[in-house]
Amino acid sequence: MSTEPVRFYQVGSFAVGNRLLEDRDRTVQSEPRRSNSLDSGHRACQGCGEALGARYALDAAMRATGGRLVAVNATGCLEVFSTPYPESSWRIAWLHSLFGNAPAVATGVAAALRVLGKGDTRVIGQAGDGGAVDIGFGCLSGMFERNDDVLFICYDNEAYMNTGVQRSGATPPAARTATTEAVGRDPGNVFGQGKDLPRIAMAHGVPYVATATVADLHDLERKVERAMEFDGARYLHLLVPCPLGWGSAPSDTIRVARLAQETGLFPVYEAAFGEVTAVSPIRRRMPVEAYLSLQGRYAHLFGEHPRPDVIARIQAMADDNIERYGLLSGYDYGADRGGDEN
Amino acid sequence: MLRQIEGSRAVAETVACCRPQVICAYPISPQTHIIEALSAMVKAGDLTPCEFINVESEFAAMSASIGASAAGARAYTATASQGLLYMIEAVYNASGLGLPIVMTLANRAIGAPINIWNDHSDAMAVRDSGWIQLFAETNQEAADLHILAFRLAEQLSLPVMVCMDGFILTHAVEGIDVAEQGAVDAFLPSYEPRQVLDPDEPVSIGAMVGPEAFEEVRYLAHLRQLEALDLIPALAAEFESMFGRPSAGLLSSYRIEDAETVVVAMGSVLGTIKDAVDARRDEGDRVGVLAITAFRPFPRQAVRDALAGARSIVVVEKAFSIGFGGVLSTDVAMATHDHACSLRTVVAGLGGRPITRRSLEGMLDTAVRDELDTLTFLDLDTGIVEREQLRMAETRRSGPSAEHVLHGLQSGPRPVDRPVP
Amino acid sequence: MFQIRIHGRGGQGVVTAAEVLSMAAFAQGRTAQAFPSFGSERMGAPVVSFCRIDDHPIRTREPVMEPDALIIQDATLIHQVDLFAGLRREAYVIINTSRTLDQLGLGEFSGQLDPDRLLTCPATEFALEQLGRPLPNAALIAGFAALTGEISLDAIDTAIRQRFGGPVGERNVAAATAAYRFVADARAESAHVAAD
Amino acid sequence: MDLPFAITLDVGSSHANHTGSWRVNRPIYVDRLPPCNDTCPAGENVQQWLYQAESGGYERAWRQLVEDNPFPAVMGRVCYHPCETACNRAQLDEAVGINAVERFLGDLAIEQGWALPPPGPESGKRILVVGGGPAGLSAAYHLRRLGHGVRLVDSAPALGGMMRYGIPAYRLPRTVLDAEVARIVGLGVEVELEHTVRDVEQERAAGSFDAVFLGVGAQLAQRVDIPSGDSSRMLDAISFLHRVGEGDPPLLGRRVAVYGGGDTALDTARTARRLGATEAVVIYRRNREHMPAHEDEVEEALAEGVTVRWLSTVSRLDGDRVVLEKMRLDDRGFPEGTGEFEELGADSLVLALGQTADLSLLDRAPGVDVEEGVVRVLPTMMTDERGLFAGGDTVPSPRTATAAIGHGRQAAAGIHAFLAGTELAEPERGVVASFEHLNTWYYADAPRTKRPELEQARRQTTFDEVIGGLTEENALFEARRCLSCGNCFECDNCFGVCPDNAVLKFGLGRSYEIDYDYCKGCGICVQECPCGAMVMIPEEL
Repeated sequence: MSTEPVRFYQVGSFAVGNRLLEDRDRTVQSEPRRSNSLDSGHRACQGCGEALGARYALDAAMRATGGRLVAVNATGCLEVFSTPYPESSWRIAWLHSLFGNAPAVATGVAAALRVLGKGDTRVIGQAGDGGAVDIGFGCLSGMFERNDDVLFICYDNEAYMNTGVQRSGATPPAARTATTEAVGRDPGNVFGQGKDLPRIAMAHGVPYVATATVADLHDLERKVERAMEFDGARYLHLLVPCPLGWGSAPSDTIRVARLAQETGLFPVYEAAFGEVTAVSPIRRRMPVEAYLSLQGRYAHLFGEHPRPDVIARIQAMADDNIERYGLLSGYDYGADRGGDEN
Repeated sequence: MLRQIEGSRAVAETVACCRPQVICAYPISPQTHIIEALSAMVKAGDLTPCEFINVESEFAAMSASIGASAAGARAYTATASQGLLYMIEAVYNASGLGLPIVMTLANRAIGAPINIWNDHSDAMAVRDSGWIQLFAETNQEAADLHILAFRLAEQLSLPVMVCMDGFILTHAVEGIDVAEQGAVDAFLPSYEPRQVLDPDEPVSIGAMVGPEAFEEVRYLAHLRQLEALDLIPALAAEFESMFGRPSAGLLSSYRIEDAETVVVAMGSVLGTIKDAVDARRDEGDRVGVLAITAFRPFPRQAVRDALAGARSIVVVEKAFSIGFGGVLSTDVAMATHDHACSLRTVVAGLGGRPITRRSLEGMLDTAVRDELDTLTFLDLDTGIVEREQLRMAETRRSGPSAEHVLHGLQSGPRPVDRPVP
Repeated sequence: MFQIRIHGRGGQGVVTAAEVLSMAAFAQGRTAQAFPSFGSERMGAPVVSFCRIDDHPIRTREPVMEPDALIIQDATLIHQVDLFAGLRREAYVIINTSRTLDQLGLGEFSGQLDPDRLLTCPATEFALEQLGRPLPNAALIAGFAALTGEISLDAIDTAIRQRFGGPVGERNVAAATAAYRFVADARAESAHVAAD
Repeated sequence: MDLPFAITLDVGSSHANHTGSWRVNRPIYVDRLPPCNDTCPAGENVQQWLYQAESGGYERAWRQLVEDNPFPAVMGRVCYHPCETACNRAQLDEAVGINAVERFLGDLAIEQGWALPPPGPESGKRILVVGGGPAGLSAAYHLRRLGHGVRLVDSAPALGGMMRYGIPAYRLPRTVLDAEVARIVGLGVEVELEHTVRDVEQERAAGSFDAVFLGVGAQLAQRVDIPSGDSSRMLDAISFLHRVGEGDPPLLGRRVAVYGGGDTALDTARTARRLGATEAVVIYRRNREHMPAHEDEVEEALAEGVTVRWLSTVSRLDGDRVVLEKMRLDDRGFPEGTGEFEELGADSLVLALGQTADLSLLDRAPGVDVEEGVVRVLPTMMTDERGLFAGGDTVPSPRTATAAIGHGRQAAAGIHAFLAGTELAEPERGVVASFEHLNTWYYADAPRTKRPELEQARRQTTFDEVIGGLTEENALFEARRCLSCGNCFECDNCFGVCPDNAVLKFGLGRSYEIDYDYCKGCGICVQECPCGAMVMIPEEL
């Protein structure tokens, strides 16, 4: 056999599993005995990207830590649909305190584990975009600044979904939410606002920052594993489409996430100590219409009074990202397997 | 061994003897001396194993304490005033989750107008948070109560707040007997969490509870706190036998037997009150004092019994509920509702206003003569108040009262205990 | 009970002075209580601190309204702050200055007090000599001890050593001793004058 | 732990909550017909043998292949691979090089000496197979596997038919052909060469055969009447190639003109070049887009210096000059004369105008329905006469070796059913998996591996093989480019992408099941299935 059969393995090289790969090169999700950190029976909507992203990330972290994992959760959809009394969908040690304090709680957990000599147990903090970008921002910044030994994951669905889709600091321009309705002269959310939290995290100089989507599992798992190789504060910004809030078909959750990346609207990259070290190139570039038109929250850009001007501005944003991060640089097939390139 | 040291120092050393494993704090006057001392001990390696986390806010301080406690560590923090209000959401959360965190509250007023001096408004603001609240009369009590607080908290799996008057106690240097490590170790076993975040035995802590169970959850928390009414006296007795000096319990009384008029109060003002009471006693007035240590849970029965003989009750409070009156008074009234006695509220010492023995004696004199108003504000400068009321009546845009009050002070008599701003 | 009020400016060690004074009393087997005029002291702002000394437990927490002794660390405060409020005729007053009462404009005011109990003491000079820094409090409380006889010089030295320790402590002790001598001599002299 | 009431919960307790009740549509697994399988004239299960090859199981792949076609090495060279034309991958980057992988497997089998599956238990029946071309040999192979005795007769001195006498050696080396033919004969086929069957009825009776298969091919060249002074300068492509095949090439001279537009015309021209002709000109009456020859052949011929006179017909041969009439196409694409003429110098003119079958052997079998020179057959390949079957160029067909092989296989099945007195069930075709069924993002981009080609100079002068084979690594690469259209290849996507962990995985080869207790019917699994092997169907509510 050739020395690099996997490099040549075309079918399914981006799929979850791959019958010809060594176990160690397969995704955690292809493993029948994966931890299912977030298990069946949860009350997330059909096609929930956050439920999917949480299991992806936590299962990968469970493998990376050999199961020595504790998770802290901010208030939000993930918390509400996973632990309504009397049922919990978690299979890992899990703590929910408040909406805005998950990073600080995680800090406390990490400190306690160190003092108690349980340093081998790692801590993950998780929140939605509201809990990370907005109300939890102060605590998160403090956690970064102190370089506390926590991997903090923001499941970004770009609005306050738990309370009924109100605008957050991560809501993109022109998007319709319950507090940025598709009415008036400039329907939807305004341009030029919102926070680029990954860049802000990088500005703290923390050891590791990465963005990812639920559409590229290999990339996501590799980043979680990578994050677990560092001590100190780490940040993973994970795009998780919300069928309810985005007005997309439940079956399109991954498709929409993929388009967010392939249009350039959501740049996927990783950074160490404040510097971008790698980007995940766009494999098949798509115009932003392909992404926007799948989502009811952008319907007002297409309907009977279409807004090509607004779409053009959004396309310009995508083009800027592509330019800024060099998202059209060629794809390295050697990276298909993930992990070993680092 | 008795030493002449600052109250904050004594508290810090005592807390250190309790071997906290995680300390999270954010600086705010007048709590700073306590956490400065503790951070120094941790940094010097005198307090180990322990992590001192310099958090970015009080909200984070309590939140990190929650995380630490849930992960099985003994957690401590300290704050005051605005700081307590800033962490209030987490304060409720800590008790809701049943985490035995101990917090020192260096009592201080709440703005606006911003005021760094002592009163009890901050403690009252979290009265219903589900925390056990203990008020110290002296620095000796303040220090000793922390030992009892950790034991109490961990036995009940409830958070405990030790309240000590800001500056008046925290910054006062006096003779204090700081407990020995050995004795504290003997009194306070290592922390056995009721529930803990453990990968080997995973649980989901902090579920969402709906109408079908929330009331029960709250009622159970109430029962749990009421257990403290039996536990505190027991622990106090154990403390006395072990440390050879009394510890504050639920409450204590002074010259109360045969007293017709009883002054009820909490915290450091009790000392001055006792002096005033002695003076009145010398004049033949039958007055006494009831000192409340446990404000939450409120020792309703004990208060009722202690006041059984009183004809007139005067509650001296360093806080009040705007639009109504006394806060502690309400609880005392509930406890004594079936007594044939009068109850009056004296609001005193707001925002650090000195409570002088002279004023207290005058107040007692009126009380004994049954001429005290139901709600009295001690040493209120009525002149300023009337001037300000007039001014506001004249002009719609009257501006902030506080500045005018200060302005009035320049021209009016100047209390010497305050440096000119 | 003997009550002392100390006036000075932030940064001059007003609070420390009260503390050391209380420690000295404690060292002498008495009960004492020291506390500052609680506030956000800033450099240069007028500051007040208090000290009570007694042979019984001290319960009161009120500020010292009618001091038995007044320690003024900074003479420039005299015309700024109502230093002498609540002062009784028989109270002690010691002022840190190298100037005379008249030069301070206290000439006629001094008439209201017992001349044997009113004294100026160049504590800052002693401090500069011994410490090289204008920190008069150790010297001044030693002067106070000499003036009032409430506390022994030994007790003061012990407290100073406790509070500061090391060479700094020793230099403060030296300054204190110098001031103590100065006051003691001054009193002996005035006693002598009185005798004539 | 003594857990506080309600605030703290046991892990995994949500299993009590069967969210499957939310579902209005349910995902199910399906199999679709891959376009390669759908279009293979030889009826190969292409996707299946590629699947075997992907894991390096070349012998398994080869065995899968010869289930249907005993000529992998030959087909891997001469098949015009409609499978690749249909391949969905062509819409992604380039079609999978199925033909190249087939040849790789075929050559490897010869090299390794892998044996065909042994004959089945002897049935005692005997079948006469007339014609040793691809159809006959394929029929013989499948009949032997079914346990029937086979007598194979051919008028030529060697087996192979058009594979030997029509296809030039530079496209199909004789060693390869011999090897694969020998393997079939090795299954116990009685062979009689240089025996021409004149009367099939008589032969069948004489040998008391239970059935007959006719695969005599189309050996007769179509003639047109071209006026010429000296007819010795004119010959037909079939006999020309036949003689080359026998190693006795006729002399054509320096300048050779070839008349016709099919593959044979191009083979002739290319062969002429190899025989030393400096000019080989193909004369064709229409234009390139109407040329029946396969594109690859045209490409290669032009690359070898063969030239084409488009829109021209030969009106007469005049000494060493061929007189051409220029043509034009009418709106239906048919050529019509322009009345303009031109001349072309040529030492010889080869006519490649198509072939017909010599069916004289059927003269005394009147039941057989012959139309336009071919025999009409049923789907079972049986003629109107019971027990008489036919295939290959003898029946209506694309006239390719691959189609002939398919006929042989089909006929063997038909004969088997006939002998058993049963009806041959028409195999049902599934829904073809189209490109729209696929989610191609999951397939890494990878352009096809070109087979190495001999450099021009050598090619023109020798009969060495033009197209080289794949290296093992490239073959593996090609195999792995297969998208597995319409059939699960166990990529675990459905198992991985379910937000509710409602897909159960049982391990390699044991596939998956939906756990309908928890499946909320979101449909992500269907949307993200790379190969279109899942669909959503409504729940009965």
